[in-house]
Amino acid sequence: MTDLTAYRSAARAWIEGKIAEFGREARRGLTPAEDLALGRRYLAAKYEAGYSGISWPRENGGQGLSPTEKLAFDREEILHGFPTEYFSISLGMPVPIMLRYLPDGWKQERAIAALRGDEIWCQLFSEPAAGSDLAALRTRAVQDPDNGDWILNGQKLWTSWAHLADYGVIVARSDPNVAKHRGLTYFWVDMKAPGVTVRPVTLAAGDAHVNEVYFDDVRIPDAQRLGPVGGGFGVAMETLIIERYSATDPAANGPSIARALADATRMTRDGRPLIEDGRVRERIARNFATQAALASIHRRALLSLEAGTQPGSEGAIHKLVSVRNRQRLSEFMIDIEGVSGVRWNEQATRKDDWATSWLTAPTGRIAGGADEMLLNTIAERILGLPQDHRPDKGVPFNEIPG
Amino acid sequence: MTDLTAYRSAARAWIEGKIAEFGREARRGLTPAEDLALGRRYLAAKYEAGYSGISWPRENGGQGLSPTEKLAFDREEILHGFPTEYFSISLGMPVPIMLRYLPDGWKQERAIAALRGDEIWCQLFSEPAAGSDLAALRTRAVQDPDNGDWILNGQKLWTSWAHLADYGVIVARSDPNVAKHRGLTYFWVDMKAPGVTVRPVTLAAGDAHVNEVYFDDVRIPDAQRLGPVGGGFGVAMETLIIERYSATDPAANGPSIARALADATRMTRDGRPLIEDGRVRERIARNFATQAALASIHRRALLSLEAGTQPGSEGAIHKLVSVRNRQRLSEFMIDIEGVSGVRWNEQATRKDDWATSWLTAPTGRIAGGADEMLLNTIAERILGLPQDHRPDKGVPFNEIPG
Amino acid sequence: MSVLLDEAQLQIADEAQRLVSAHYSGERLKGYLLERGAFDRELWERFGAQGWTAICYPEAFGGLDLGLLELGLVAEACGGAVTGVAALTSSFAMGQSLLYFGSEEQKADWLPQLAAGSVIGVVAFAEGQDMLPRAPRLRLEAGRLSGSKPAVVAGGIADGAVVLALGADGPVLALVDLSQRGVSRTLLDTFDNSRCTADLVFDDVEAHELPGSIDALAAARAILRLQAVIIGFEQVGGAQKMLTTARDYALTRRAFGQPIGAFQSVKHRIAEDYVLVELARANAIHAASRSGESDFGLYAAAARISATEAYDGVSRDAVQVHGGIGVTWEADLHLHQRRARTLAVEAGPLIFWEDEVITELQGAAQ
Amino acid sequence: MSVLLDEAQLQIADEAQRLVSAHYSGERLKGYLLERGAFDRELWERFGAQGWTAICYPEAFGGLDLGLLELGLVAEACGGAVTGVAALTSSFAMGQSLLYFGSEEQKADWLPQLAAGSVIGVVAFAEGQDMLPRAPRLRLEAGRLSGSKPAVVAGGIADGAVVLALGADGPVLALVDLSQRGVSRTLLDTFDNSRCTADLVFDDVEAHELPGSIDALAAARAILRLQAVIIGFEQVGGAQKMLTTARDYALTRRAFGQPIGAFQSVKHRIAEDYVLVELARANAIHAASRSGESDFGLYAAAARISATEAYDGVSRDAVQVHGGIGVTWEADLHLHQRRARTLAVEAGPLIFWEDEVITELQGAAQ
Repeated sequence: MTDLTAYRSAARAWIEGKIAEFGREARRGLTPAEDLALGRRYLAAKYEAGYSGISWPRENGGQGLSPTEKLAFDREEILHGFPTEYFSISLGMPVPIMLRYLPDGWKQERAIAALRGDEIWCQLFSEPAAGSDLAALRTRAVQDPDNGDWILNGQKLWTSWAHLADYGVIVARSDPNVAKHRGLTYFWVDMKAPGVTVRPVTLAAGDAHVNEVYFDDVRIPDAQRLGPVGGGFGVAMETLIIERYSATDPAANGPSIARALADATRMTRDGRPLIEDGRVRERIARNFATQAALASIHRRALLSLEAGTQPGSEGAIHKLVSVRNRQRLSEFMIDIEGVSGVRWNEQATRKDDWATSWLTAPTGRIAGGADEMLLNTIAERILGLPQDHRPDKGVPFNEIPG
Repeated sequence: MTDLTAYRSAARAWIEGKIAEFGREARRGLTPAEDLALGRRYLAAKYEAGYSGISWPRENGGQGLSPTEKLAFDREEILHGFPTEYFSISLGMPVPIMLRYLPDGWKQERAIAALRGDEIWCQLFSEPAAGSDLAALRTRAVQDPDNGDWILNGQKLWTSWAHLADYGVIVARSDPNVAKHRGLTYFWVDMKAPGVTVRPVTLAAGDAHVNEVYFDDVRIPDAQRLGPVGGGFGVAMETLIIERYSATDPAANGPSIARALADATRMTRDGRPLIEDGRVRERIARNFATQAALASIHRRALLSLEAGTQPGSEGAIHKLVSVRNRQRLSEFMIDIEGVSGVRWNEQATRKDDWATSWLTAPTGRIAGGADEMLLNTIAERILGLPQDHRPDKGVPFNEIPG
Repeated sequence: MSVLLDEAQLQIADEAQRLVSAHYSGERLKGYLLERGAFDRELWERFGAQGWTAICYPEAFGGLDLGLLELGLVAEACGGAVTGVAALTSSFAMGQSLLYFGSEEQKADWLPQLAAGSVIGVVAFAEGQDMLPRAPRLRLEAGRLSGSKPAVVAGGIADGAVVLALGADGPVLALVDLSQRGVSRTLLDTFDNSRCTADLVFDDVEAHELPGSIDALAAARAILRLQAVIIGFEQVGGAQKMLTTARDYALTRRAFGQPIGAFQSVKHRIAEDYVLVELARANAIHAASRSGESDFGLYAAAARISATEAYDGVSRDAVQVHGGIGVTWEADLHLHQRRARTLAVEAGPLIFWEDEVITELQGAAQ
Repeated sequence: MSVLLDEAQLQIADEAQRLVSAHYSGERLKGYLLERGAFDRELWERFGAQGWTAICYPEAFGGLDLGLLELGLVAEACGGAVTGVAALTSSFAMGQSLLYFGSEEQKADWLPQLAAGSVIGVVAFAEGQDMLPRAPRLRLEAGRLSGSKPAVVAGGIADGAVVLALGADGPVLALVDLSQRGVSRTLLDTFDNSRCTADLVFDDVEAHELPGSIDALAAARAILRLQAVIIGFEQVGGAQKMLTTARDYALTRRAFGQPIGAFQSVKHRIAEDYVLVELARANAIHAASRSGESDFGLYAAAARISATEAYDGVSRDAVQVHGGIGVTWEADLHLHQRRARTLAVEAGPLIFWEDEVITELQGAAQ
């Protein structure tokens, strides 16, 4: 523990030294390109300081420490709004999975470039007809019998930062004649290769960091395959659980309880602060209680990690509860503001602003595991309740009615 | 409309004349036997006055009027807490269904006896393993090849007022070799017949008006069959929708909004009436809004009936919403009373008392259509959403795993 | 519902649905979202041509002399199509203020134009979090108005306003011509810019009390109730549309080998939404039928509560049922999400109307 | 949770679960429901023999000198088995009052007996809807107590009490021996008679101020927080038991050819309940770990809110999952339903603890 405490202090000191250059205030008003460039500079600085890839092996450019140190760093870093979002998926899943499957040499070059922010990887899983039901994906990978190359055709959707990405990992259907989750194969692809087209998808609040990605006869050598032919579903599942645990915000990246309290204290009705109204008190108090519980659950998970135990359902609980609560509290805070509650500043972040938080919350309840899927996860994996009826189970993919 | 108004005024005048003898106050402190006797006297008086079987044909002892007049009467009658509960199922479903299927003569005698409160019919549908899934029932009806008699064996459950009943209608499995809903047959039975045993089931709040009913080799002639052999499921469904529309209480027989308002005005915290607390205001106001809507929906249904249209989903909406809200509001009213909220008077009715209302509300959310079944009804019948997956569909009953 | 619609009413509803749907385009509305101060003027002109702006005025002023229910049915159609026309309800509120509390001259000056739809009106009562401030900061002194009103719906495009201000002897309702010098408007960036919401600032501007509004707070409350019922219908229309959209999507979108509507998490959510819509519709129609009665305030408040619960709830759920596609700019669901929240606050938030219910119930209990 | 349980704590939890389960019988508890004034004295005596009544006292008074968490784990086991023992938390509250605020003599007189479980104690602060009345109607004048306290849990069986009364200079905490003449108790009919809840009436009875409780309201609040955390654990235990019961039933009960747990309406309901229990457990343990810290009041209140939401919610849902069988007297679910509501109000309803959270947050923000 003393070591960890020392590590945390040193990390905090370093991080605090970077706030002026990279923090929330420094980013205000930047263009997207400027902000990305700032992010790349921050990652380079972080790499130089030895805070990148904290829990990765040293041979892959990491620091060879444990997830505990990584989390200690992340929990400090998350407070300041540094421009890390462009790299979080890249370093969280695609790069670690390719490090597991690819031969030495080239992969380490890529890993270091990714850690320094010079390169970005994306993850090409979801499709228009395959969201929660990932194994229903339709992108085809057909092998050329002459040279073993694979030809990719199809469309991916919701690919975060694909427009900035240099590489991606992708899962595609290599055999439509077997049950849906058995006919998939996993590859990495060069996002600049001929036949790859990236189109941004604008979301409801006007933000555009997710994309459609089209593959038109994109040819890749068999050496870009990760795992066995037909084993893609397993590698995809492995990818999704690589980052089993990361720093969390009980407010789900929405405004804090302290902010709600301050706003309700400032606003008045008939001369009295709104915080005196029982309805307001109830929402704030109950949200505080829930957030306190999520924070405690998170701390327990960290202690479990330190004690060498794998965390369990904490991630599912956190996402389910925190985002839903953020949505409802944000809606309520807009409501009590009254007629001016409709104001909206497109530059504001969901952390700063109730309207932005509310408008973007639906995405949070869907992306990365919809509420319904999280409930299924809890019900099935933890409570042992039966799986849903799935009529397509065991049916060859090409016999499932569209 | 003038006719109906006149009818309503006459009914109201008659009803108000009966309050002293039969109303809520008159019943207070009576033993169960005394209360039942009072109920029988009330029904006799009602019959004499021409207010029984208002919408039944005259040849069956009724008044030959429309459902509109019946509802007009019921809406006045429901206000005063008359002892009618013993007869409501009897006259609502079993007697009307037997009137449809049995030959003239005996059935009219029974109908008049039931209308006068001299006889009571019960409805033997649910079983331990057949609640929401009625067609899963296991009570056997085996036909004697010699004389066509049927021998009943099995157990029914949740049979209201079976301990008071003279007759009952029952659905039983006559053929276990076909799909579950095709192997059922419908009969009427004499509840005093040898082999019929009635045992009261006490509910959570201590009340005991429902029963288990055991059938041990109960022999009944084929003449007691209603509908074709194997057609019992259809007759059961027909029974359940006979009383498509009846008088309703938006408070679901719990305490009224006026009562909540009065209680919250009387109680104080730190010297201020609880009604000044926003949390209390929210609950009362939103419950008022919901109850007002249910009342409006009910009035529309009545107008539709008058206009000759069949009502639609109103019953499902009413039951789903009103009981659930009653449960939550009662829980809340107990809560805000603070430490004395735990008081409970076993004599109080759910209409009088928040604790009794709360303690009995779970029954309301299950009996006569559980919340989940009501949601299915709305989703499937009104919105056209798919039926749930039912693995036993079309499977012979005796091949369905227990 | 307490009333069954008659033939004429059904016809109004049908026509409104038809015209508004024909005119609907998500792309068009998204344009209004992106541009402050723009609204669907073409549709607004059609409203005038159809006579819908004239529904609730006496014939003497060019009105059709129909009731809240008829206007509500039009508003319901508008709600279903998230039209870019905030003026229907804002003009109505100004017109009713004049009709009930204005002088004959004020009526003659404004009502025919409001009824024709040739001018746009607004009411501006709220300040801060107070829907009906007892001591407005906006001042009326010797016929001159000074101060401001925040976030006035249609304030960016209106020709006239009825405002709640503090006069010499307490609150007053005053009529003000917005084309005067000294009136300035700041269009706000809102999450539904098609409402043309603006802060109005008055710098020593001519304004005239409404002589019938002796108790100005009571008068403003009466107008707000009328407006809330019409907006309640608009909310019901939006909620119904989101319900239908979610239902249709649940029938066609497949996952794990079946329509997602076969999963009870989706199926029961939509069924609950159906219930919300039916409750809200029942209360809206009942409230409309109680106009002029002593319990109108109570039922207007109830209608408003149910309508807000329905539109917020159903649009929230509809997005969730749609999954990823539901949160894209391209899909039109966020238009309803935005509109639901906009309508929820612009005619007074839930806590305001809850308090109204309690006050009315307390009054009735005495 | 903020702390992982250590070996000794896990052992206490295991033992408590074992002893309490071995002792559990729904029939037995139903007897207490039907009879006012009866409680599970045999189990209570075992608590004493096991040393559980001694957990939170210093060794000098025969205590084990352990913390809130250890007592909480025992209370959690009690909650799971809906034991007929209200004295665990009521005696604890009286004992802590004396420990923190009593004179040496008061401690010496009562703490060894409370720690041994040979006497039963209660606290009586609430009046009407006020958990901590600023001006109690119960009066202490010249060492004599007059007035009453309503609905005191374990009041029907207690030997001593610490009460909140109005003294000459404001509220005071006072110790009173309930075996005196002039103390009368009226056992109440409640929906959970095993709590032995009674109105206490004092007719000129000897009582002594707790000298350490200069600010009696603050002192009473501190005690109530400690008690609320322990009752919070009891609620968590009950909620966990209802969750497990519902899960088990959903796996075995079949309808429409499959276990009802395969229907998402049931499956997701139980998953939501699991979340409620996990949140409540995390907050209970965290609160216990903050005892003595400046933010204890905040986390005690949060723990209490989550615990009440969990136990009420899960027991409500568990009955619904069981269907008809769940609402019978014979099934034990209504025991939890009753206990959930009883625990919810006896240590202060949600609105009280919500207000506590706000007050503490406001204090922390300054």
